[in-house]
Amino acid sequence: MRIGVFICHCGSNIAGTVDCAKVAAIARTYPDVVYADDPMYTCAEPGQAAIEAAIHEHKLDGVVVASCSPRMHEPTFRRTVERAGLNRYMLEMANIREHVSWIGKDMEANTNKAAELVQLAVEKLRNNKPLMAKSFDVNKRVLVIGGGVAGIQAALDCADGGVPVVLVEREATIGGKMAKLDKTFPTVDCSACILGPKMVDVAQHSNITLYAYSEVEDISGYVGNFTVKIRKRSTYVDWSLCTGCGACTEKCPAKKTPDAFNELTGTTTAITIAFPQAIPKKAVINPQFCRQLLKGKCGVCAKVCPTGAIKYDMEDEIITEEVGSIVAATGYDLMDWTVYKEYGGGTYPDVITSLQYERLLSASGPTGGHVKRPSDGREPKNIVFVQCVGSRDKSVGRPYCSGFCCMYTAKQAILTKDHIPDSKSFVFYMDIRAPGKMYDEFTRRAMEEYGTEYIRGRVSQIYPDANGQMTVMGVDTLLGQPVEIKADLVVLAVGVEASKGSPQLAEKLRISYDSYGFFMESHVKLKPVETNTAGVYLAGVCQGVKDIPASVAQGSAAAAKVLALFSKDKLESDPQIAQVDIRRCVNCGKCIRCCPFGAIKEVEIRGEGKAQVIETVCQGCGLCTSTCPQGAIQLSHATDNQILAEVNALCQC
Amino acid sequence: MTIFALPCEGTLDMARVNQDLGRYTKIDGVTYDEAGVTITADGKDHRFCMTDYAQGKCYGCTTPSAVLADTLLGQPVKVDGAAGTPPELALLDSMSLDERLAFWRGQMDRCLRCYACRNACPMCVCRDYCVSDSRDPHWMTQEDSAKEKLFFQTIHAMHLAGRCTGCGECQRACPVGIPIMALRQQIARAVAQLFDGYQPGLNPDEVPPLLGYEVVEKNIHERDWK
Amino acid sequence: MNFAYYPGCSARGSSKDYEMSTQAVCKALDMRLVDIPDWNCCGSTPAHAVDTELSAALCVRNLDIAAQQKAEVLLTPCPSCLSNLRMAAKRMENPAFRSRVDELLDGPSAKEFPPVTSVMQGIAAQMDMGAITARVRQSLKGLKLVAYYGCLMSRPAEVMNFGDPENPTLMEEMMSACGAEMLDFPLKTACCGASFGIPERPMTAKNSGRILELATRLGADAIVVACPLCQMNLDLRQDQASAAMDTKFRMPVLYFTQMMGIAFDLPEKELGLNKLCVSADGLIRKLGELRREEAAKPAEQKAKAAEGGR
Amino acid sequence: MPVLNGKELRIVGFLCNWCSYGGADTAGVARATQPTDLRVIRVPCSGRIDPLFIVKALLNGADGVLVSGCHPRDCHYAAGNFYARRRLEVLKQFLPVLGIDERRFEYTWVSASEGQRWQQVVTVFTDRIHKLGPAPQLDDPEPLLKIADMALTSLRSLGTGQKAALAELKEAIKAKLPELDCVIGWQQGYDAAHTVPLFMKTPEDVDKLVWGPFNVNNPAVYLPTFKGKKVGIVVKGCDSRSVVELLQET
Repeated sequence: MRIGVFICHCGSNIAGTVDCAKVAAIARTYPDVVYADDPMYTCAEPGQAAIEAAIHEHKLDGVVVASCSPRMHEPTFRRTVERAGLNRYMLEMANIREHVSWIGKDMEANTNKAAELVQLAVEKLRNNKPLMAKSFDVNKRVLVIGGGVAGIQAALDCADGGVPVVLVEREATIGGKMAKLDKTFPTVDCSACILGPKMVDVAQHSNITLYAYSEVEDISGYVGNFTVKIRKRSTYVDWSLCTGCGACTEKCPAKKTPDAFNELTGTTTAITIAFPQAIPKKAVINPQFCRQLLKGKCGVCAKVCPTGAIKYDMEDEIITEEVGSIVAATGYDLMDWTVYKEYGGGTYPDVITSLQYERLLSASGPTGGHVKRPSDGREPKNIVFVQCVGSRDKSVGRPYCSGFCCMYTAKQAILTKDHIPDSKSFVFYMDIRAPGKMYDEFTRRAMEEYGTEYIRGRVSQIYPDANGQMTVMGVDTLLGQPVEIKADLVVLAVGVEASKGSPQLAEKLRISYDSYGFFMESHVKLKPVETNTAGVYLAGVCQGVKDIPASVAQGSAAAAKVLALFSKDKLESDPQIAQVDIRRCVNCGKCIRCCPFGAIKEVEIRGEGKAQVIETVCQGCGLCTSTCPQGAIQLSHATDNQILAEVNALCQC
Repeated sequence: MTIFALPCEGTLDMARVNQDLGRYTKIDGVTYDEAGVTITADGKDHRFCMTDYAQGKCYGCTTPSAVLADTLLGQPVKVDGAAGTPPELALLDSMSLDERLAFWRGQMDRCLRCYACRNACPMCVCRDYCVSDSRDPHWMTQEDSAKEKLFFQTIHAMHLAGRCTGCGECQRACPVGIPIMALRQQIARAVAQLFDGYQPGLNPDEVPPLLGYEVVEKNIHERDWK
Repeated sequence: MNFAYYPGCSARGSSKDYEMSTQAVCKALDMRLVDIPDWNCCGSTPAHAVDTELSAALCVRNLDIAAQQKAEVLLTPCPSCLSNLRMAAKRMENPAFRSRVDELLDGPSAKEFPPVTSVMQGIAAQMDMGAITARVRQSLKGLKLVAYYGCLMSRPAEVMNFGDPENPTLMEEMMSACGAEMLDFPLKTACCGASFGIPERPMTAKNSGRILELATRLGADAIVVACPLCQMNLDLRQDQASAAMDTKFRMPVLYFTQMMGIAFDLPEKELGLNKLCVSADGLIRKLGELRREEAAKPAEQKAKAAEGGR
Repeated sequence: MPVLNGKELRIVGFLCNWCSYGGADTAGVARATQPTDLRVIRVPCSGRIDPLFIVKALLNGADGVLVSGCHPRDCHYAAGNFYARRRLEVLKQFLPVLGIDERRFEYTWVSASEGQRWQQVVTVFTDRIHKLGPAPQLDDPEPLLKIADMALTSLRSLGTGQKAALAELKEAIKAKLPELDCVIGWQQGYDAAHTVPLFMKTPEDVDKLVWGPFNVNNPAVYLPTFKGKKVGIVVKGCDSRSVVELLQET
């Protein structure tokens, strides 16, 4: 074998604490190494060109690159050697940056370690074999989980790209949190007016199948060929008949039903249509409050329904869909702010969340757009906004910034002034984070044009005082003085967290999630839409806090990823999968038992039972290889011999 | 498959029997009594009482009658008490780490690398495809060193982890009498301790512990790195 | 049962009544509080603001004595002492700090100090609320009280571990065990301004005033406290607070031990009620009437009342 | 290649590609200073790690071996680390019987985001190995020969099984023989004090069957060679457990 070794300086990142030239020199003494060099930037164009040149000039049939982590540039250098005519699996990398030069300054130790890691790579490479990828068909349909603005955008872009879309929404209507907002910053245009048309497009697009009031039950398969089980929760209304006329909601006697869409600021009926622009505009019965379902007597809605759509005996339904790719856009929920006992822990009616305030501001809200205090319906004159409630607060396990609160608080202050001209707004803030386009100008307007009083500091205590007002005690850290404000209404900018059930969904998708339940992207900077599971992409807040424009952008980005994936008729399967040596296999069945993916089956070959790997199902974990006593099943590119070669290189005394 | 069984009253440790018989040219015959046998070799009688000359495993045997049989004749044998530490393992337990290393050094120097232990093992399913003499995968060299030989014993022990029923054939078959049971016994002890007293070979429907898992392991705990 | 006890300076001065009632109540619950010999100030003076090592040394000396007494736990009535003692013990975990303090004390102090806890937590640890109820002779049923903890008892949370630092509830539990009706008091952990009692008189008056104002508005018959400084501010300086809020407060401010003493029907002089600036006589009278009315009612209700009305 | 004498010890790490290798990268990106001894071998999943790799390393001069994978429940391959956990734990408890200090082998879980934890793990483990010093090698010590004490008391009365119902057993076997290809048992060997395996195909063979203390070997060892055939087998109690175990696996 003829191996070429390239020790990357990575500028001074590696060369700063590793003697690259010396490592190259040592590498030349390793078996089969016929060429070694130490370029300045191996991943840069000239660096890659040098590798290609060396492959031709020295007739190399294997290459070792010692540089950064293979998790960073393995794909890059695989393409490089491929361009020079080698099989991409005849490349090995030694991680001498993250694992050597960056974690210690001892030049001697680092150089020695780097040389050893190169030796590991060489020994492994000497046992490498060219691997050929197999190809398989792609089912060009996509599943979008979550019908918020990010999911809607992803669905529409995919559908416009000619891809059939299955859109699953947990609630009775799509629209997500944005549908609950009154106006949007920084332009203060009506949320419903800009989102509404998109929602209608979803309903009317011939490529989109919408399952509202449904949840993903189970996901199996792999990129290109996922099988998804969807649970259509019972609405007790046959949507194929329901026209959304609303007759039932007018007659329903259970008028005390808490209104989830209005964030519990108002009440609704047991049978209800979330809001006038709901998509789909269909009625849903809330079984906790429906008298018919609870007591078995009432049946008013059934009587008044002109199409006879009411079905009290309706049950959940499981639907199976086949798709080739999945976009997760499950959004967020507000954290449970009642842990803040100093703010009353939810006991004071006039201390509400910002999302509830949106509903009070909204013309389609419970107060028809007239701001009224929940306690006595009076119009508040002094409104205090408290930011960072459940954001940037370690004491409640929420150290991260929720990103958009600064902006919507400014927006709400402005809207408050528009609604109640003789009102006065105060904002307690830690820092104002307004990095977006036109954002800082916007917060300035809130202060300068609308006279909102911004107080830099946290609120220590909120309590009701004599004449039904709230006393808000805090500190002005700029003046270094305690402040106390009498408020008619207190609005808490409650921090966001990943939506309920995100971890469970992540398990089903086999993607990772962080300690707050946000889904993990493949690479924080370079792969913000991809996940570690091929064919699964992320959009919106489920991946990390972001505002509407960013969510929409990521929705489109996810769609672009899907369309790119579907631009190929066949996908290449990763050849790094298990292979059975049928001569050695004694059909003991241990591998079949262990395989987490059921990727191994028993087949009859010349009258003998043998194990066989289903190539498209095998994910390449290698559990079978470490289970097979006679080593008959080997994981390509991580065979016993390849790992043994590395062990022997290190331990040979 | 059909299983026929009789309750077992113990079998002889032929290694020790031969030791006491010493050199002989011919065995004339064997006479049995309740408690033992008398072997007449070259006209000389040697009595071997079962209680002194049984195989090590027989003393701690808790299953004299078959645990599974289609035809099981005779009365079930009463066993009182649970098995203690087997003698081979007890020997190792009595040593320090360094002594154990030295012990295996000595034992492995005596190993002929004849693989009789492997061939006698009913649980060795690999048969002709043992990794000890394959090049792909190439786990072992053919070098006749204590290291390689001990490594083979480890391979065998590990392949038997959670499967070895302690039948002792490996050790019985060893021509130089190395107490290699100890390695299997140590694993058996670990498996029993980790998996609620699991003993291989009692219930055909059980899953061997190393071919399964629990999401939360009752007896395996995360170590802290403070 | 005996408990090592650190009274603290104010117990011998400004808050004698706290000391008396504490002793009396604990005796009634057969907890004997035994002063550790030759104790000294805990440094809960400006000392801790000026020189941490010195103030720690003051505490450590007391802890050291308690350790020599082989005390399992050291009780103290004063939150300020408590926080200083605990802080000192915590700081002593740092070897460097320990060595400097030992130097000040000329001689190494005990390796291990007994845990320090407040009398209130001490009682709670000793018996459940049922046991307290069982000791009640004159239920506080019908009295509306607010519990005021002040800023020290629950903060810093990791040192004081007194439940939710923003919303402690132990005093409420004890009082309602005695039959009182406890009103939700949002300002229960607000600052009374004691530490600025000298330099920032008006601010102190305002802080205290706010607390008194809310308690009055909620219709409380009395404020129950557990801190000598809070008590002094709300009681002794109630007129100043009234002036600051231009109103006239008449709000008795009792130590929780005094309240328990009343519920246990202990002699008034043992509870030092006469030491209160805002007299509690009205409160006692109201209680008397309540109980008399009850006595008039049928017997089985009377039985219930003896159980503390729970 | 030798380690830096006096400076480093030989520590081998097996890291799963998805979590722990990423965690080590994260530590590097954060410039989290670590001891230099560790040499990392990258594997797709902790489930890929055959415990024998670790023994191989330890027998051949490694002073310590560190394995790290995804936290339980976070395995990129769903369950690889669950299997690994059991196998590695068994290995850890097995090592001492070889004379290898179990503290020289450790396994843990580090996620791709836990750079700090990785730094801690490496530092703590490396310190531990340095405290233990270079691992003693099998070839170093003088051979030590000891023999196990076989003077044991039995859990039940031992005997020669003369009263055993051998005759009835033979009848039972003969009765079943027609529907079986073969029945495995024992027969007298080259003298009365030794037995050899007996493969009964005819009633005459059955008459050769013997029972007693000389039936030392375990007939179960022949079962796999009869795979797919209708086979009978005569067993002692201990042999029956091997049969059961074989049944578990087929």
